[in-house]
Amino acid sequence: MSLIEVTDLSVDFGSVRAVDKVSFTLEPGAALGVVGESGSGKSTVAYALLGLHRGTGASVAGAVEVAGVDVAAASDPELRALRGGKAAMVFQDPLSALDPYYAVGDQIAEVYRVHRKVSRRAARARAVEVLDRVGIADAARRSRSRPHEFSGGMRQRALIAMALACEPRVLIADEPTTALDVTVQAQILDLLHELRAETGLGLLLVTHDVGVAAESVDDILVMRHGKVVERGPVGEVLAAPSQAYTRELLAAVPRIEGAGRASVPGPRFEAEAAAPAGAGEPVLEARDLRKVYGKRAKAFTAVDGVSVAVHAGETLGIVGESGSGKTTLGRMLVGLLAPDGGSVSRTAEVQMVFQDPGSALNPRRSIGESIADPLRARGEKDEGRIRARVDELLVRVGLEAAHYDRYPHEFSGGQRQRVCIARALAPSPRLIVCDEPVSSLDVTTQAQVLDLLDELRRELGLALVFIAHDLAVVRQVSDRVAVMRRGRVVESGTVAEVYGAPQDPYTKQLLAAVPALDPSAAALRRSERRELAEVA
Amino acid sequence: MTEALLVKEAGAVQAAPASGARSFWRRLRTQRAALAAAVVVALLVLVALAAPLLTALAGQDPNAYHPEAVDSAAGGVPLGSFGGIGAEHWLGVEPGTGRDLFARIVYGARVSLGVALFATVVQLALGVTLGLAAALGNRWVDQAISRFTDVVVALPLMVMALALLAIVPQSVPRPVLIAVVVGLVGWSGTSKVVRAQALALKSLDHVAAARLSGWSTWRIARRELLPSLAAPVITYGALLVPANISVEAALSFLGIGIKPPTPSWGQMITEADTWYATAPTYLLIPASLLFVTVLSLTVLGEGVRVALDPRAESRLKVGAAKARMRKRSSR
Amino acid sequence: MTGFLLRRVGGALFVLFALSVLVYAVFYVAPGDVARIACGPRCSTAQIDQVSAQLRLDDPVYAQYWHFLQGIVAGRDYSTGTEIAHCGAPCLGFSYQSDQQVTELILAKLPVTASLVTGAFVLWIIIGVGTGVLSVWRRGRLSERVLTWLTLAGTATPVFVIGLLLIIVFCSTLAWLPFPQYVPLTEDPEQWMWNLLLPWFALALLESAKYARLTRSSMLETLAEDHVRTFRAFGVSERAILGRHALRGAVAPVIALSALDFGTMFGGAVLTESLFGIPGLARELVEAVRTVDLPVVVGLVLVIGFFVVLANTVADVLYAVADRRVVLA
Amino acid sequence: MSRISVISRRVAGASVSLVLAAGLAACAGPEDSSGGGGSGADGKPAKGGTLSVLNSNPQQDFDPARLYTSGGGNVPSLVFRTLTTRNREDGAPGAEVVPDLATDLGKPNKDATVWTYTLKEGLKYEDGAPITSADIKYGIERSFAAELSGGAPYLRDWLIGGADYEGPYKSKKGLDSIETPDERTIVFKLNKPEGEFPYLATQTQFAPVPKAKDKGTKYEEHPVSSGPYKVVKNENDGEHLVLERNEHWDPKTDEERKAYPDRIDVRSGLDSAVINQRLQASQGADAAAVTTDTNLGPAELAKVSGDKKLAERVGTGHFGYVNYLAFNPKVKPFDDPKVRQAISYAVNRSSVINAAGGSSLAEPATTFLPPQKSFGYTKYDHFPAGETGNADKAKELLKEAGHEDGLKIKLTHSTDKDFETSPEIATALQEALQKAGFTVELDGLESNDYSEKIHNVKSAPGLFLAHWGADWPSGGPFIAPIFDGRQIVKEGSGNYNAAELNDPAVNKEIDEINKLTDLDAAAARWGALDQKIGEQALTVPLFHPVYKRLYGKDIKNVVISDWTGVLDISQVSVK
Repeated sequence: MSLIEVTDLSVDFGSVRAVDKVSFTLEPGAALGVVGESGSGKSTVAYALLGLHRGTGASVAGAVEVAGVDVAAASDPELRALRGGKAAMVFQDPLSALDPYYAVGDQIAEVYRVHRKVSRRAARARAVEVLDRVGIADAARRSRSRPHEFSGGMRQRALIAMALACEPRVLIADEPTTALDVTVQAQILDLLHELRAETGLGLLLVTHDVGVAAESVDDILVMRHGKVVERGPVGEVLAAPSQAYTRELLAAVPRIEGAGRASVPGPRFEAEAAAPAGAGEPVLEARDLRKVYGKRAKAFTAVDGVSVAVHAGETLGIVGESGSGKTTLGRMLVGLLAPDGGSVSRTAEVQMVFQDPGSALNPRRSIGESIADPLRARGEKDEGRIRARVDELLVRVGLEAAHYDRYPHEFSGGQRQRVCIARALAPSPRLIVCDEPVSSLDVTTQAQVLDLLDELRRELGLALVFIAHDLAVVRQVSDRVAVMRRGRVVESGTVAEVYGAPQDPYTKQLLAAVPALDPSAAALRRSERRELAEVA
Repeated sequence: MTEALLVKEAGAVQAAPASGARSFWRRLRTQRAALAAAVVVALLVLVALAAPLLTALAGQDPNAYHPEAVDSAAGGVPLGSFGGIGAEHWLGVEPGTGRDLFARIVYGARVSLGVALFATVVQLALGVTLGLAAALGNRWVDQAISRFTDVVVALPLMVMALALLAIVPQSVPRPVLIAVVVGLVGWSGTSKVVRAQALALKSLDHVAAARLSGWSTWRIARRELLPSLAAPVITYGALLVPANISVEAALSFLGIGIKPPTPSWGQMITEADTWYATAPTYLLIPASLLFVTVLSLTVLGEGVRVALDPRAESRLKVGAAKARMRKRSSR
Repeated sequence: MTGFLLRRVGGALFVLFALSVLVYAVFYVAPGDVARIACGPRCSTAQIDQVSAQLRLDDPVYAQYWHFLQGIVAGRDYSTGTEIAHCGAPCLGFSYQSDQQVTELILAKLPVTASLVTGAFVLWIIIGVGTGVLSVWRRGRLSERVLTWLTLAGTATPVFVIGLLLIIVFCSTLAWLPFPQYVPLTEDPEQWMWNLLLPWFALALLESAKYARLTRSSMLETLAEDHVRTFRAFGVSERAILGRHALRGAVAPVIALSALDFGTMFGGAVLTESLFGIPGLARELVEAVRTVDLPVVVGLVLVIGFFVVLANTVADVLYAVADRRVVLA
Repeated sequence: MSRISVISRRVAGASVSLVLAAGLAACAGPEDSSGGGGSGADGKPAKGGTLSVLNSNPQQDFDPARLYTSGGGNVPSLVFRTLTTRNREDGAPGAEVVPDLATDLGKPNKDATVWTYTLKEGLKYEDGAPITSADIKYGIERSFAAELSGGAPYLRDWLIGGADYEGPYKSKKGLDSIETPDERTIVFKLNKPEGEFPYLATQTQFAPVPKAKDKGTKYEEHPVSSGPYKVVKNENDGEHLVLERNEHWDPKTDEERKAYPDRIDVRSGLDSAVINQRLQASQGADAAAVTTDTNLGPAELAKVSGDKKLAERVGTGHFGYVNYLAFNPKVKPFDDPKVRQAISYAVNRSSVINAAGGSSLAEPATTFLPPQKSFGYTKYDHFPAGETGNADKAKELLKEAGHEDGLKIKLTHSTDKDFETSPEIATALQEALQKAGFTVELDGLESNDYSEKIHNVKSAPGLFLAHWGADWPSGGPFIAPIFDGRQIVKEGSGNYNAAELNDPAVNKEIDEINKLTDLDAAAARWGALDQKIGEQALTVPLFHPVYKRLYGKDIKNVVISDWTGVLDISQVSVK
């Protein structure tokens, strides 16, 4: 009997059909990846497996059987026995997925006691045991900590520990690594891999990241708009996708190895050849920048002695994990933050594109007005000229002039980011600092925005500072790269130097942590990581 | 922490989506209780505005004595049943003086509502100004304002009211003075809400973008912050109005509010308190009106809050995977 | 934490200092012939002058204030006529009206107000949090709507109306309870309770509405959070989720707000104290302001201010204790 | 005075203008409806039990030097015996002065400037020590100390050297005008004839204070008793007083105080509404409760009048008191007698009385003196306004005064709801005056502001609401402060002669009456003087208040004199 058997599952939220006739099975000990962009219905499917839509107003149709329980027909107690007992779920954001008010060990014990009639003490012991199992050092002591005292990776381990506590037969992981840094992500994926090997647990992995799926599952299910697009063994689907959408999706994924995206042809490299990095006149030079937050004992040095120079027409990539100080650096470069030490000299207008297009546009003003802002602030009074310039910019970033009077919420994330780019272009800057400009976008959208930025760079001779956590994205757009860690630049150089022959151990670690699209390459990486960890 | 609580009261911290006036009305309309409350409030305001007209219609004057309508020997208890309610005196008469209760109630509505509204305006104006200044000014401005707020919060309303009433010349109309007193004492909540909200908004990227555009701080406050502050401020204000009505009534009860012969509901209740046994309508009518008014305004305030708070709609929708689109925050 | 407390103490001292200066300044400009009121209605001019000199009213206002500050730091000696008595630091001076030491007067009134506030506090937490939890537990049902309207009605009724109704019903009509008259706890605990029962309820009914709303909204907010989904997904029952997780989310705000209200109530229960004739701080303050009894007013304002400031600090600390994620700054 | 709600009472407590506000005696007079005797079941008063006293005014100063009482007060009189005291009888006889510690009412010299008293034998303090004349002298002397201010002004004004004496704490010498030739004799030397000295000797300043026990301002915590009860508890500055029998008090030396209860429990500072509710309910300990300062308000009266059982427990009293409109002729147009007369004609006393609580709580007044024999009441109505005002006559006078087109005037009142100077009364007057062609602007002032303004010759308004009460039931203290030109106070806000009348004829007549030691003869002359002054229309008497007070079910032997208007707790029995 299959562990999970889903037949013609449909889920409707009001008039919106989130999942449309999805069927699949998961055999004991197997791993299935459900991959899709946002809005594809992949998480909704995962929720349906545990009957979590019950009582929320969503209507669920079709048959779902998990570990022998008919989820639709099960009574509330039966359902509760299934949840956590036979099938456990791990959620995306490990910070919010745990109750902030209770010790981690207590929370695991609480769940354990729901399913096993044991004493409080025994449940606590079990909690320590599973915490230890998922690799939390000094588990007995740490089990008394509250979630906020854990790092992101540890929280996710704790959540996995909670899932393991009752020895379920299947683990449903909903974007388990999305909120984590790439190195931590690798660790968690490795952990899942180990656990599976060890316990024969069935795994259903829901993710937007094809790379993550490639590393962890046997079979893959690609979803789009609530429907299954393609399914099959992971190697086959990734190597030879049969559907157009799958091909598109795969093509859009930036790659860490090789020559970058196939869709971007040569011109860029030609330009590079014509104007080697550092050849243009410098538009921005920062020396020994420092920024300290807080005071005395609580002082935290976000940026610690960073020097960068950006030349006309080039793209400088700045890559680093969360807390590396890359955003603080970016804000100092454009002048939004005053450095505590060092200096920034700008020879021309510098603008910025922000990470979250949702908050980067004033929701109460039309996008045209937002784009016109820099023009007006610079004293332009002629409404006709302003209008003409904004229209021109809108068209340039791939929108329509008629969009002038629309409000941000009428646009998709990618479109909003285009508006932000148009606003940054308005005062004709020579340099644009892009702070994670695509990290909140789906891969396909991400690719389009990256293309736009690249076009603009070439066309207008712009210099870009491209700040991102995603090594692949940075590699794809940059001429030179600086790797940041704990406020310092640990390594910098041309893309070829840094990615091809990393010198710093941290850079190596980062590169090894990037999931590979090819399952066999993934296995290789995994062993690489193990070696690196042993060396460290 | 107190700020956090107040902000919670006031509603959204996140910049609400551009829910224009239209969607506000749409959301307000869906709440039946709030709608009913709005009708009641509108009626009361109408009555207050039309006070001279209504009393003329009733053929009464709020200050005219009717010794013939009361039993002087029995302490001035109104003659006739139900406190003298009848064709002549629609709601009966005031014990002792025999003044027409309908006329006094109607004029009292003017004072009670007027004072509360004006006080709210004072509170919001002060609160928004000081809250914005604290959020946008440097550390010293912020410190100075928050210390000042602490002092005002710690100063008992009574002392402030009594002192101001004693100092300000009699030529200033009493209701205006009371409104200013209530306003001067009650702005700290608004200012804390505004400060917290403005600080939250200030860290949003569109404000940073506006700064990069080259706008001045003042212009940024006006264009980027104020519109987003409108929702919490309106929400908070809507809840302040009923509170202010109660405060005015309380001041009158303590004998330092509106002074007779000007009628106000609080003062009428105060004077009626001993008459509950012999002239119950004298107590019941203003007390229930006060109750209904405060209740309606509170319900309306709640309705406004819900209509302005985008979270109110999306709350409790488990499995709204869309909400978790933000992938990594890089700070 | 130490730094936080030091800063708070500094802030508190500043607030109290500012309050005393403010009160002095206000009373300096306010009308009211202090010496005449203190002396009595038919005093002669000469007598009033004597009283005025004795109360140091002839000194310039800053000198009076300086004297007041000295008293706080070093205490004061004073004459009862027959002997020299000492008013130990912190000496807040003497009532113009009754010659009582302000510190003594405050110490006499404090247990009264404390009795009122503490009892009401216990009641409003029980009623408020209980109602809040109940309305979440029964959400979507008729009983929730009834509870919502009841709490709204509670908010909408001025305390003097509630109080009056309680007196009419329980003392007059039903005669179940005595007309409230303060009996010290130390004298007769039972009578203390019976006499304070109505004032407690009057205050508590009003306040509990706020707590019901806060509890309810905090719980609903928590219920909408991700970790509740986690526990649902792990088979934890709805009751345990409400009782353990959702309620826990309401603890921090409820504790913080109650600390705040508890402190504020020391000077804020004017109406209740007046209505029920409870000789507490606030009522004394009203009286003192009327008789222009500056030392008493300043003393009471300082004590009440102290409680407010204390309450703010305690609220912050408790909030941080209840919610460890919060960093005190 | 009678108040309804908490605050309005408090307001009055603070009002300086209320002559007698501070003490207990300030209120009420008698004519007990049930005609004296107990209203209890068997009527026979007996010893024992606890009497509860529920009062609204604070009892902060329980020091005989600081109390401002009429006739020694009610509660204070249980502890402090004085040279003379009031006659504890119902009605008019109760307005007489009788000996207390002294053997008689005092022996005056020929022109009534020297008064000699002899103490009874066997008088003792609560500790058994004998009461001496030196203690009485000391008691009076200490009332001159600034620390112990608060008493009535007469001693200061009458005793030779009184005006400059600063009390025993500052000047060790003592007051020479009081002599104590032996332990039982005390002699007072006055700077002018004062035939009413025996009345003055009823005030608590005439209570003995043993010098050794004097603790200055702290004496009030435990004053040494000379009366039938001693203080065993004084909590929170007079909020709760407990009195118990003073075993050393000898009833044989005291014909006035009956002292039936064993224990008296006095609560002060209660809410007046609550006091009345408790007395109505009369449950438990409240069955043996009385109030000495809280009248029934109009609303409570309305309730009581509808309930026979309750009505039986109401004591009605009259206290010498008048509420009036005061003119300040220095302010135009009130310099014109015709204008003042026009206003006198125009007032509508019936609506004023309604605003003051109705006809059961106020009686119309056309004379300044209260309608009681001891004041020398002489009926007159110089400007008859009838019940509701004579607008025609007023208009006529206005026309004569040259204001045929009407006249704009300002009426000053306090903003407190006190049934005395409150806006309701002002509005009633405004309405009536408007019918007579006046345009009246109401000027409401905060109580402190109000009393400061109206009692200061520099700021006194032209027309304002005022009231006056008796320090003892005689014309002297009633008329002289208001109309004696030598009592005008030019500095500060202590002037009560608002009209600033300084008429040599009036002054002379006052002096003449003061020489009389025959109090009945003096009373007649006061009445005549009142009638005479009334012709000048310097005041418009409005009403004399009537006091109605509830007492508990178990209260027997209710005695309400015309002196205090309050049931006398020294006569009450609870068994």
